[in-house]
Amino acid sequence: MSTVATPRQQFSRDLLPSDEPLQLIAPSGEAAPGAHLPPDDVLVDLYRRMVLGRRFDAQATALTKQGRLAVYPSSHGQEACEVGAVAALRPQDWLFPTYRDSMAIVARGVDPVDTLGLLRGDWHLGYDPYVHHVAPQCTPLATNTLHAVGLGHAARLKGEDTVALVMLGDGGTSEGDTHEALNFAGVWKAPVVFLVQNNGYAISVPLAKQNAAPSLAHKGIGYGVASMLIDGNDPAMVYAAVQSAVAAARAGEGPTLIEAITYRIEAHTNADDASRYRDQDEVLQWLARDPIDRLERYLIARGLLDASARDHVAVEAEAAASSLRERMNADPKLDPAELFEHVYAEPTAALRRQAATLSGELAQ
Amino acid sequence: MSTVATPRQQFSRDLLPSDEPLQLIAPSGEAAPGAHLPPDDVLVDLYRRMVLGRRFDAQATALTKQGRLAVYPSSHGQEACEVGAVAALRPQDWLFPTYRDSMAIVARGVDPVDTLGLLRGDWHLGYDPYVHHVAPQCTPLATNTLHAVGLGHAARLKGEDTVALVMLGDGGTSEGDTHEALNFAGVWKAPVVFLVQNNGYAISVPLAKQNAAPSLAHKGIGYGVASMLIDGNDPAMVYAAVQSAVAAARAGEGPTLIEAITYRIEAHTNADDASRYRDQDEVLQWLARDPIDRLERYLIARGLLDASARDHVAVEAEAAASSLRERMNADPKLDPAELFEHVYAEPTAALRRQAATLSGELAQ
Amino acid sequence: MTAIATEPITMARALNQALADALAEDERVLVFGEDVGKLGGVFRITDGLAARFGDARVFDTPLAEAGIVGTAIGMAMNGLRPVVEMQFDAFAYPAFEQITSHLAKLRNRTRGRIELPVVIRIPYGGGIGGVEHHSDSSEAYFVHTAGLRVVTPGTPADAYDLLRAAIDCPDPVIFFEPKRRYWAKSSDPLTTGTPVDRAVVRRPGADVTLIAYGPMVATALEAAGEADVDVEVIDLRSLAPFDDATVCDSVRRTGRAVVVHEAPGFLGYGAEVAARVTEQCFHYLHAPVARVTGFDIPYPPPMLEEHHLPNVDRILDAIERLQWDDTVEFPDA
Amino acid sequence: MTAIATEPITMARALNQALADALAEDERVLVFGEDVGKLGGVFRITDGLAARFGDARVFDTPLAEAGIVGTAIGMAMNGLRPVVEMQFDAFAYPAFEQITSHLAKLRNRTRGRIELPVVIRIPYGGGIGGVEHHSDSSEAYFVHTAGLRVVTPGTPADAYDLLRAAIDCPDPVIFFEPKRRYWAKSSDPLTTGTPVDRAVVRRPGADVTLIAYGPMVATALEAAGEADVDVEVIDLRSLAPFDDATVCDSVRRTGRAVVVHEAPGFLGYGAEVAARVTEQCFHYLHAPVARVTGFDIPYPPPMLEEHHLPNVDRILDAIERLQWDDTVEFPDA
Ligand SMILES: Cc1ncc(C[n+]2csc(CCOP(=O)(O)OP(=O)(O)O)c2C)c(N)n1
Ligand SMILES: Cc1ncc(C[n+]2csc(CCOP(=O)(O)OP(=O)(O)O)c2C)c(N)n1
Ligand SMILES: [Mg+2]
Ligand SMILES: [Mg+2]
Repeated sequence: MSTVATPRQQFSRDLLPSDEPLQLIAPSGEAAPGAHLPPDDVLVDLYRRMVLGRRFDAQATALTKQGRLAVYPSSHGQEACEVGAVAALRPQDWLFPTYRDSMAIVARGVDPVDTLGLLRGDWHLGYDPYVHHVAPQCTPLATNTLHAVGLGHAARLKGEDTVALVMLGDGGTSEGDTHEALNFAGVWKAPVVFLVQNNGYAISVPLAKQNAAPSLAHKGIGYGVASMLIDGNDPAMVYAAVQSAVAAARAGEGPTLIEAITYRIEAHTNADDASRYRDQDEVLQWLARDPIDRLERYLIARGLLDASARDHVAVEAEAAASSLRERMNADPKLDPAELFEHVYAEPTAALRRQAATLSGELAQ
Repeated sequence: MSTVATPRQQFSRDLLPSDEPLQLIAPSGEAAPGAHLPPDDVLVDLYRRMVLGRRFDAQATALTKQGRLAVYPSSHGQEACEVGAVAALRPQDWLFPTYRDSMAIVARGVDPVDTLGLLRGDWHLGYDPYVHHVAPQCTPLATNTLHAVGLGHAARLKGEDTVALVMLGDGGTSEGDTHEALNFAGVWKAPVVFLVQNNGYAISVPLAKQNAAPSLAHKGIGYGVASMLIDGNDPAMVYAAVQSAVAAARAGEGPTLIEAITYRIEAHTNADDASRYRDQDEVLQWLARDPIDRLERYLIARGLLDASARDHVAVEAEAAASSLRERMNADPKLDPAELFEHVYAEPTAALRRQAATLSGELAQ
Repeated sequence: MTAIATEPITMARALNQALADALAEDERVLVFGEDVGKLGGVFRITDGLAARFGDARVFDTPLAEAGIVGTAIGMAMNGLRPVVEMQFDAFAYPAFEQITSHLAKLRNRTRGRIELPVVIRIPYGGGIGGVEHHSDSSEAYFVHTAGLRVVTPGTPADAYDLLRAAIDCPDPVIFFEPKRRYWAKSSDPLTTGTPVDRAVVRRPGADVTLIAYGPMVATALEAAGEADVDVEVIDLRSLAPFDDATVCDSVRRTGRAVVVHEAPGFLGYGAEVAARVTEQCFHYLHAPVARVTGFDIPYPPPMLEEHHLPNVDRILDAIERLQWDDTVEFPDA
Repeated sequence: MTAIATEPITMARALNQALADALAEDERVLVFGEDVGKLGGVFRITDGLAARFGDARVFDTPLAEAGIVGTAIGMAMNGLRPVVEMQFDAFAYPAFEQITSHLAKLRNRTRGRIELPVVIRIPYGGGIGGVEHHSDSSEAYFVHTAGLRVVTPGTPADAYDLLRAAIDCPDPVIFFEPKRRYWAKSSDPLTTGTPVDRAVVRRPGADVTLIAYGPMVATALEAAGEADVDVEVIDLRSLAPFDDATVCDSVRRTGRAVVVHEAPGFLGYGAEVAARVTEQCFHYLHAPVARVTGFDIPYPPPMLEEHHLPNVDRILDAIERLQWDDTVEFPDA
């Protein structure tokens, strides 16, 4: 179902992807002989951040049950993509995440509480995009692919060494904006990496009803965009693919489309009922291909991780989770007047009148 | 620059097109040995309709200079696509043309005067779409690709043997709707043929600024849509490609994307000044690859066309042109009241009041 | 055809019933969109329809709204009657060109030869704690476009009646569903027959005409109940066309009018209501038509939406400001 | 900076000058869209700019409007100031989602951290004998969206002033260009400095306030010249926000108002003008604010557009109907 990435494939700039998803570490935890793996310290770091990420995700789900979040789309099962991709970015690069990618935002270094601003609902966004170079989580599907292309192209015009990584889902590839973004990126040779997390579903709609292509990565050639099809549950492969795509973008070789095959373990969001459209067996099969277990097996076999190191990470994750829990249990302070402050650089006369009306009401 | 179509290529259902445009008759007029040409009578008929088409196009341009048309986008140079594609359709099939495809509409059998309704400007359309199964000429680029997919899919749901052929240009392929239409068609296996007339320009924008793919036909594989790249100045090849695509669609094999390489000899419209963005040399080179001359040489060499037959066609074309000229020189009768009649099945009360206001004004 | 509701049912259920009855009665009717098949839609409005009527008539599409509307147009050109769903208000925007340049205009373009009996269902409005893009009131974007009908029900029973009428209508209809009222219950029987373009007086009154639609109908009725003047409540149902007769008859009787909606006030639907009512009733009006609307801001985040949404108090304030003592006041614009 | 026009210049030339001066003064300014490079745009508004400023700053894009606006947003996020062209009014519709859900809302979404100084130029309106989709007046679709500024010039000199102001503005601006006036000439000097959100009295008058914008400013001035009452003509310039002070001061003086635009009347911009002027000037009005607009129909074909477009006669009729003798009349709604 997957094939070992030869060095040639791993660093491929071909317009057509491999027939099977590329892999560096098998689900068993064994690395393919001769595979070009990322350095050991990177792999250990990926493991740690995936564990932290999964714990964060579980905590966010719990907070939602407690009514602390308006909604939460879990990325449980997609840790290799969420963490592997972000780990391959440099500080000056930009991440364009979706509602699904809270874990990636945390992996990028944004405070978990700030990360959850949108889903908590005290404002539309809880962090400053310019601090960690993380665009707002995008809800209108695929629309941010164009923002990434524009930002990347602007960087080149300004002579800046910046690459934009935009995440989207299998369903998002059906939107016209995805096509326009790939086309603009191809024509402009923009420094952009498109990472499609193909998790099998768009809410309830399976890939077969979404697309009839051999793979989503096969779209790239229609735009002259280099494309790769990879195992999205292999953190080493995700890291390696994004890293080589970023390097190519920096070198002026243009954009790359990466399709990562993964799976959405939870329902679409806490509000969704996945039993209406998929069997639990399918979920169980994918649990057996868990990205964290895979890397853990590899690291242990290679003597890069032992019980105490593992416990140490687990403890760190618990600590982060309880800090998140505590801070999220404090009610955010709200200022209704802010509703009028950011619509324009300066509130218009009409907005000032409306703000006065509201504060008058609240004063009563 | 082009390669002879082997029978295998000519009837290919591959997702990837050939590297070079497929050809059955070379510009010299020679048919490739072993090429599967359409029957002689079809070729003779194609010749006749192309001559009629070109004369119609020249007349329309003349009428525009005389102020009889608001605007006219000429398809001079694209006769092989305009006529060859339509000739391969059956009565029950549908044609979805653009503003550029007046010649195709005439080839489909619509009265030339009715065909020019939109461009004359007495109404938005001069013919009944259901009589010849010709959709209105589409101006918002690529939007009609989705209509074609919907109409074709509906035919299948109703068990009707109908195929929809939609025409678009190289520029139109950049619009999101094109991508959504190819994707819906691929998933639904809709009986649709997408004919991209790549005439090198979108108004002033050359293909290189439009797309970075090896060819526009390479988009097909991203949707699981069979694709062909053909010489769009070879009427035999256009006819053969569309015919096999229609046959495949009827057989339930789904949609086909055909990119036909051709050239826009005139400016974008009479209002455009092509000297601002392209050299006349380029035009001259393409005039040397004229689709009518090509077929004429072939037919003469094969003894299928002689001087008298050629004159006969020329006379027929002249007659059609002068009839068109005469009928277009009569001012169309206009009824302003009609502005309110077709907005809804029944005019609303407000529209009836507005109609009364206008007729009151006109009565003064 | 008429179904009698034995027990109280929700608006969601009434809409589901309307779709089921339309599918059962007319084989040309199709239902498609994102997640409307097995899942039954994110609001379950299409629950059970795919199982009952099969994948050929009720199905999931690829994720592309222009694609959904564009293919619906093609299907209608070929004699079918598509009823498509846009998952949320803001997600209809990608289909804006198909709706504005084709769905609305193809009949006129073709002198009536191409008829497009397409219904686009759009769950709209706020009040459900949705994150950004899930609570827009987008009716104004469609109401201005000639060739479209725009309707929205205010009660469960009318949801059935109006959706049946929309599906039967030969013109394209944008059918706005007040998502915050999906779970509102009523035991009024489900009947058909009210014209698609007719407003209805939901509560007769003598002193002031309160004009509402969709999610605000219930709020308006509640306010009317609490007002110390006699309020007539009109449920517009049809935003385009506007039922001048029903509304202006009322305003000429009462001499005062308030229009309420969730959308921002600036060129919101209330602007047209205020303008045309004033044009037609100017000399009957004791005060300018008051508008009670959302603020001129992007829809707020969940925790702040309560401050944005028109409520009973704001409606009562507006009624009070209608110059009962004939002193001059200028409402905030 | 200020350029003095030595000889009469057209609005098209004034716009071209504004772009050239902005490009020359601020290297962050970019101009892109369909055919704006070598060709100089189908209306030649960008004529010569690519040659003068180079392909990196003035360039043709692939043919996709959502792509143009979406990438402009990304560029603005990265510190540039894109000025993009939509080739014709109806061809901005594919960009509707990018404009409505992102361009208008990103500042608010990010608490002001992301600023989008993007200008979208849209040639709009009719009167040039264009075939369908080339003559829409689409301002209402954008005016209702909080976060956008919508402006439109009525004179050549103001085209320069307003476009310079739009490019300097930190907020996204939809810049509507009255294409039928591209060739109108004036020798007024090209200056900057009028605030982007200010309406201007183009002709003072005592009896009635005639409110116009874009292509109708010239028509309004012509009508004012022929009227037998003293007409004050206001050129709105800024449609969003609306300059209440300038307009209401005038209406309180004159007691009568007419608003004119090409777009269909139903929830056209005139609805907001009539509604808010009435709200703020009710007791000064002798008659309801009259709307002179296009009919509620799709834009007509070239040979019939003259019947649709507001003209001097219709404006004069509307002025006459303003109940000078105080009998009741109901203008057609
Ligand atoms: C333009 C648009 N249409 C519809 C939606 C509603 N919606 C939210 S998520 C979703 C499914 C997305 O699936 P996919 O792209 O595969 O991403 P995933 O949720 O699987 O990560 C849909 C239809 C939306 N957010 N935006
Ligand atoms: C959505 C949309 N955007 C812009 C235009 C304006 N326009 C008309 S024709 C044209 C170029 C089209 O080029 P192409 O698709 O190659 O077709 P061709 O004219 O060469 O036949 C453009 C930009 C349009 N009609 N529709
Ligand atoms: Mg998915
Ligand atoms: Mg072309």
